[in-house]
Amino acid sequence: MLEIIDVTHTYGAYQALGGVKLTLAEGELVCVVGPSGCGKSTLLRCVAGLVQPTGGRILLDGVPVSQTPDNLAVVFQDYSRSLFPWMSAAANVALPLRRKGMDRASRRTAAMEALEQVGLAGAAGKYPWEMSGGMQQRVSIARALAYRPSLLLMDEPFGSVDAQTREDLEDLVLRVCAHHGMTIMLVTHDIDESVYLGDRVVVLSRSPGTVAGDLQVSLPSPRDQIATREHETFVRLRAEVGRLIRGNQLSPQET
Amino acid sequence: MLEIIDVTHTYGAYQALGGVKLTLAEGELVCVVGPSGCGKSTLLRCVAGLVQPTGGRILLDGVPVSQTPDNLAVVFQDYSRSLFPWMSAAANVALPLRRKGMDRASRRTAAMEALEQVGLAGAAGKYPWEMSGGMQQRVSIARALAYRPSLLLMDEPFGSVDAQTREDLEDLVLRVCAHHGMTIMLVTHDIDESVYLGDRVVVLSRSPGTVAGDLQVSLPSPRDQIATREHETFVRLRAEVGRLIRGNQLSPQET
Amino acid sequence: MRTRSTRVLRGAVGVAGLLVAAELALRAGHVTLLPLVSTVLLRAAELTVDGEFLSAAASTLASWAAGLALTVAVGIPIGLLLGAMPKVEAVVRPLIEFLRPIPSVALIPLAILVFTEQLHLRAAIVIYAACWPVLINTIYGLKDVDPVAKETLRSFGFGPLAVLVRVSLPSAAPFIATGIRLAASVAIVLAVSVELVAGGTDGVGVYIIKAGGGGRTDLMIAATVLTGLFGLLVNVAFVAVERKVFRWRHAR
Amino acid sequence: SGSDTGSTSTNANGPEKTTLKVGILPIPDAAPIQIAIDKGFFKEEGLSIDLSIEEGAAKALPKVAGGTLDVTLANYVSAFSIQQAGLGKFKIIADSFQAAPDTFVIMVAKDSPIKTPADLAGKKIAVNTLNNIGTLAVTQTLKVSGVTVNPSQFVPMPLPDMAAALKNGTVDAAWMAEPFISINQKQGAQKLVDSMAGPTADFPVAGWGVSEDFYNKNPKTVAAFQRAVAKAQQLASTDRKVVEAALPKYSKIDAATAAVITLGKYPTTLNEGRLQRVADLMTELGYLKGHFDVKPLIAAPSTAG
Amino acid sequence: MYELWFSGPVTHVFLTDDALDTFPPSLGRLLVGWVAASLAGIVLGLAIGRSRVLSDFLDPVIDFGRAVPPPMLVPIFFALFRIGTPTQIATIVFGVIWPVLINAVDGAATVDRQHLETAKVFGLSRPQVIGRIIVPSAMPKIVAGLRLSLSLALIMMVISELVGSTSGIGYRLMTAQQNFLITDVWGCIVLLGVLGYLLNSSFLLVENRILGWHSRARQNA
Ligand SMILES: Nc1ncnc2c1ncn2[C@@H]1O[C@H](COP(=O)(O)OP(=O)(O)OP(=O)(O)O)[C@@H](O)[C@H]1O
Ligand SMILES: Nc1ncnc2c1ncn2[C@@H]1O[C@H](COP(=O)(O)OP(=O)(O)OP(=O)(O)O)[C@@H](O)[C@H]1O
Ligand SMILES: [Mg+2]
Ligand SMILES: [Mg+2]
Repeated sequence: MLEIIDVTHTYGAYQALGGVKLTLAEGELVCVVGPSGCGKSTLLRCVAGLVQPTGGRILLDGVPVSQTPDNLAVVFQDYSRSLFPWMSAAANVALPLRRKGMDRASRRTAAMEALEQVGLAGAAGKYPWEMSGGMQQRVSIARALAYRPSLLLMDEPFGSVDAQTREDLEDLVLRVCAHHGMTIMLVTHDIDESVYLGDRVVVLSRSPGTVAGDLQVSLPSPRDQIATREHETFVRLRAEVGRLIRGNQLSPQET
Repeated sequence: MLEIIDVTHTYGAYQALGGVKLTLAEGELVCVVGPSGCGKSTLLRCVAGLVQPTGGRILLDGVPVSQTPDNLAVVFQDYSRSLFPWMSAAANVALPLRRKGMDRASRRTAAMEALEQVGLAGAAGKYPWEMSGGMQQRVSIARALAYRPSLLLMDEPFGSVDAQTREDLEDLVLRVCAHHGMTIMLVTHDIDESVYLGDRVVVLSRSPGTVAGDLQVSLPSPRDQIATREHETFVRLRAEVGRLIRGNQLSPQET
Repeated sequence: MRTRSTRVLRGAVGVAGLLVAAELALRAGHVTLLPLVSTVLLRAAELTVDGEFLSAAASTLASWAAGLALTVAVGIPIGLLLGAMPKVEAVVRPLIEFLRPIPSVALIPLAILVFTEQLHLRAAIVIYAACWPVLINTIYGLKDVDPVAKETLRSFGFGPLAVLVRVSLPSAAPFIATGIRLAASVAIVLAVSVELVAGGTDGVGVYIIKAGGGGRTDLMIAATVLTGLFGLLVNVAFVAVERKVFRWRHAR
Repeated sequence: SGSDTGSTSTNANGPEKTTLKVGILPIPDAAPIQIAIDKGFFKEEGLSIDLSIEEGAAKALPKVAGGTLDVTLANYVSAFSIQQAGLGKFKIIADSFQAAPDTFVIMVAKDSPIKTPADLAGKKIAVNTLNNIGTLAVTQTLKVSGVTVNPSQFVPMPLPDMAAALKNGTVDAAWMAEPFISINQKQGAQKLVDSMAGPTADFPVAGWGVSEDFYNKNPKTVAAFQRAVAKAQQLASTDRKVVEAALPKYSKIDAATAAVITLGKYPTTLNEGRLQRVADLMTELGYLKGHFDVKPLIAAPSTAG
Repeated sequence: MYELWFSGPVTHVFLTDDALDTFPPSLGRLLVGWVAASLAGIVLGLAIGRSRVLSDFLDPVIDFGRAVPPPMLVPIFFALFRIGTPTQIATIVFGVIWPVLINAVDGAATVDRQHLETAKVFGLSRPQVIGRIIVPSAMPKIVAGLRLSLSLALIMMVISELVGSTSGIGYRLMTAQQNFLITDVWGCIVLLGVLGYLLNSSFLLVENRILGWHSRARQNA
């Protein structure tokens, strides 16, 4: 569904991406991990059509991405700046739904439902600046989920929530993904999380980022917070990813 | 050194803190964990004198905190907004050092040193908006560390960096803390991290936040990323903290 | 990216388009009483080498520069003060709002009685009119500063003054600059208007009075056009400086 | 006040103040001062003159009172009004300009239905200033034609704008002075009636004013100024060419226009009786409250030569 | 001044006939001119602020127009429209549009990039981006411009009434000046101050409604 072919990006003279090659199949959830500043956000922004790659091509369903593709949602890393301070949480979530031609009432219902899913049923009327960091982040997740995109890009979406909420949100994303057949590209710093969530884990190398490893996660679905994490494959993959990030070296399997 | 006595805070009609009681000894590193939106950031802001508690008292070295105390540094949860976009990373780090009466050259040296410690030696001349999320977060950590405060408040300081960098930063904080005898209050969502770093872990209950648990971490110093995390006490405490957050119930030990 | 030359070219096309449209409208005979655009432009070109006009322009320039400099020197500190202290602002707001809508034109006859020095009179009137954009934009600019940025510096133990100077001022600076840019044009307008109303030994406004006395509408409009052109140049200069200084703002 | 700034002569017989700031209007009324400068009459008296272009007597006289100007050209109607309003005490030290036939005219558009002054009843008439010489002359002129003008018929606007106002029908008639009469005539506007005829014939228009304070402190300067101006008045009243040559130097009336415009008279003496006539008409039409004696304002040259 | 305006009968809320004749037409023109200028300024400003091409083409024209003294344009408007209400409104519009326009350009040009990217990603339509992102973002600045221009409108109202008018506050001010009625001149000035104060106070009420989120978001601590 999504083909990223030798994509490079340079900011002025600084090369952030050094030729990334990556393919996502329809309905796949791919986790992207890599050291800080290696170009993960840049890659996501390229896919979202927010910046033009300086080299390479990105194809979505075979068509080159030149503008922002249709039916896309993004959870930005800088979530607090991506919420609109003049709108309540519910309004922030409901806004993109206008694009779907939904009427006022159903927009409202969908927004409330999404907020409830992220545990913010009571905060629908709050403004972003009346919310804690974790709450803001959850609003921006709710906004993306309520939109039901076919391609969902998430940049460190659970960085500001507590462990319990994080697990709940992880499972929520897995559920929604499976149920609506979304394709998801999720950037995370948590190795456990990447293995737990992903159908595949892609490791980017130090800047300029290239694909240093691409691991298939063959864990049984549906995943379970306790059982999956105790699974032998999980433990092995986790170590593998860790080694890839640390050493930037390829695992024996792939050489 | 720091006494938080029955502190409450209400935003308008909404009660965020419901009477927090907490004492920090000189040189202690206390980690605060708790569910999203429970009032951790609010508590930190009260201690920093940025908001006035609506009830209770905060004493620093026996003196009530009415304004921002001297010799304090804060790493804000919303790090990207706390960096000044019109200044380079080095200038951002160097700015607070003016308060210390340092001259230009030594401010510069100190800033460069701190940036190097957080792995940003090469990015000193970059502006915040030219940096990735994790890099911005590290700049704000460098700024706080370079300041050498006697009380350091950190709100989710490692949320946006990769696992490897995170460990490095954790150890950096431990080293600096030990070396300069800082008192640190650190909010985190990572239970492992709270146990790894803290001399004590304080668990706040769901909003309005109160202290639901206060665990002494009797792990040997200096901590070590591998050995400590394998330590039996570590495993026990981690489970304990997890249980406290999840259930908000007190552990058998404390009842 | 677009280059400076395309910008200049497009700007020139915009101005030329306006002028051509005006010329055609005039030639079509809808407004026979105004001199043709081409006539005015010719006169304007002549004025740029006319010694009398140039000395008039120099005099106007002096009162403009003096007025604007004082406006900035007075307006920004007061704006900072009021913006930083909402309580003080609430107290003096009625006074400001009372003074603001009083036309300087109405004050000129009274100012004539107070100022005997021509430059003082002109600068005073310029300041009176031009300080409001600086003041209001400074106050609004300060209100727009990110509280997290302010708290950051406060948490490091900086006092209100340091926060004002190191965070609020730089962060509001772009908006204040816009206010100054507005004020610069207001100052031009007023520097000429005060001459028009109060007369004097020289100045563009005085030149226009003379042209009016002789029924030379073409010269009046030509002088006006040159005034506008000066405003254009001033603005280009301001924008260029703003672009350089506030690069962080557009890149963000 | 600041009237004694500027260079002061040490010569006991010379003028107290040698550099004078003089307010003028860029209209034919002020021609003699330019002549006096050009011919060196001021220099002969030890005076040097700084000309300041004024927008009107109403602004110039307060400047004289305040000391920004030493002397100004002022129309008598303004001068008397200001004096009575108590905004300053003035002395008229020389006469300058007096109406002649066709120097102040009520004009109408080319194809205007208005053919006689009587047609102006209830019509809108443009004047450059309200409650001044224009309204005074128009009111008096129409009174002769049996029309009583209501003050609200007057529409104030600058002289250069009147052509447009006539053309697009904003006003029905306009009271104009030279050079606008000539200019508008060229564009097709018509003279309806001379406003300075009959009761207003030879109407005194403008003279030179100083503040009483200045007058008292600088008698020799005033006398020197009077002598210089008198010589110029003499020339102006006898030789039109001199005036034509002077006009383009202080105004934007070009030589071609200067050659064709109708000029008023440049009186050589300051006559109390003539000025009293202005005051009396002002009183009659309600511009002044009660009788106004011009005598205290008059400061004619001590020796008539 | 008191006698001039406020000694009228109780039934007219103490305003004299004179005042009743003078105020409504003046204020009517002021409001029409201000609203027209504000709308034009906001629309044009947003367009220019968001479109480089448009800003390239129009910036010089605008900067030129800004520096032209409005009194000098009265004769031109006058030749174009006819003296009276149209010319006066044109003068007011021309005089007060600049602060709104410039601030709107500034506000629209500096919308937080992250906001725009969010809107883009969710595929908001052009009108939605303008109406729901750009306008609210630029609103604090636009409002500062509106506030500046409101008092300017009062000033331009006076200026527009100085030429070719036979009624209005500006006309009263001018006749008072030309008749050397100094107390009346002061009366007019005080009246303008009071009117300006009242207009501004009403404006602040509206501003509080529109920008409530902004001041509360910016207060925080
Ligand atoms: N400015 C404000 N106005 C109103 N309510 C606020 C404001 N700031 C915070 N709150 C509320 O206070 C509560 C505590 O917020 P706080 O930011 O302290 O939470 P937190 O523990 O830091 O959460 P997180 O882990 O998500 O950052 C939240 O429910 C939030 O909605
Ligand atoms: N606007 C910009 N201008 C210049 N350089 C930039 C800009 N944005 C990012 N960079 C640089 O590009 C590199 C990659 O940035 P990016 O934000 O993609 O990293 P990241 O992988 O998302 O890191 P993190 O995990 O810390 O968020 C960084 O080194 C950063 O300094
Ligand atoms: Mg990133
Ligand atoms: Mg928080």
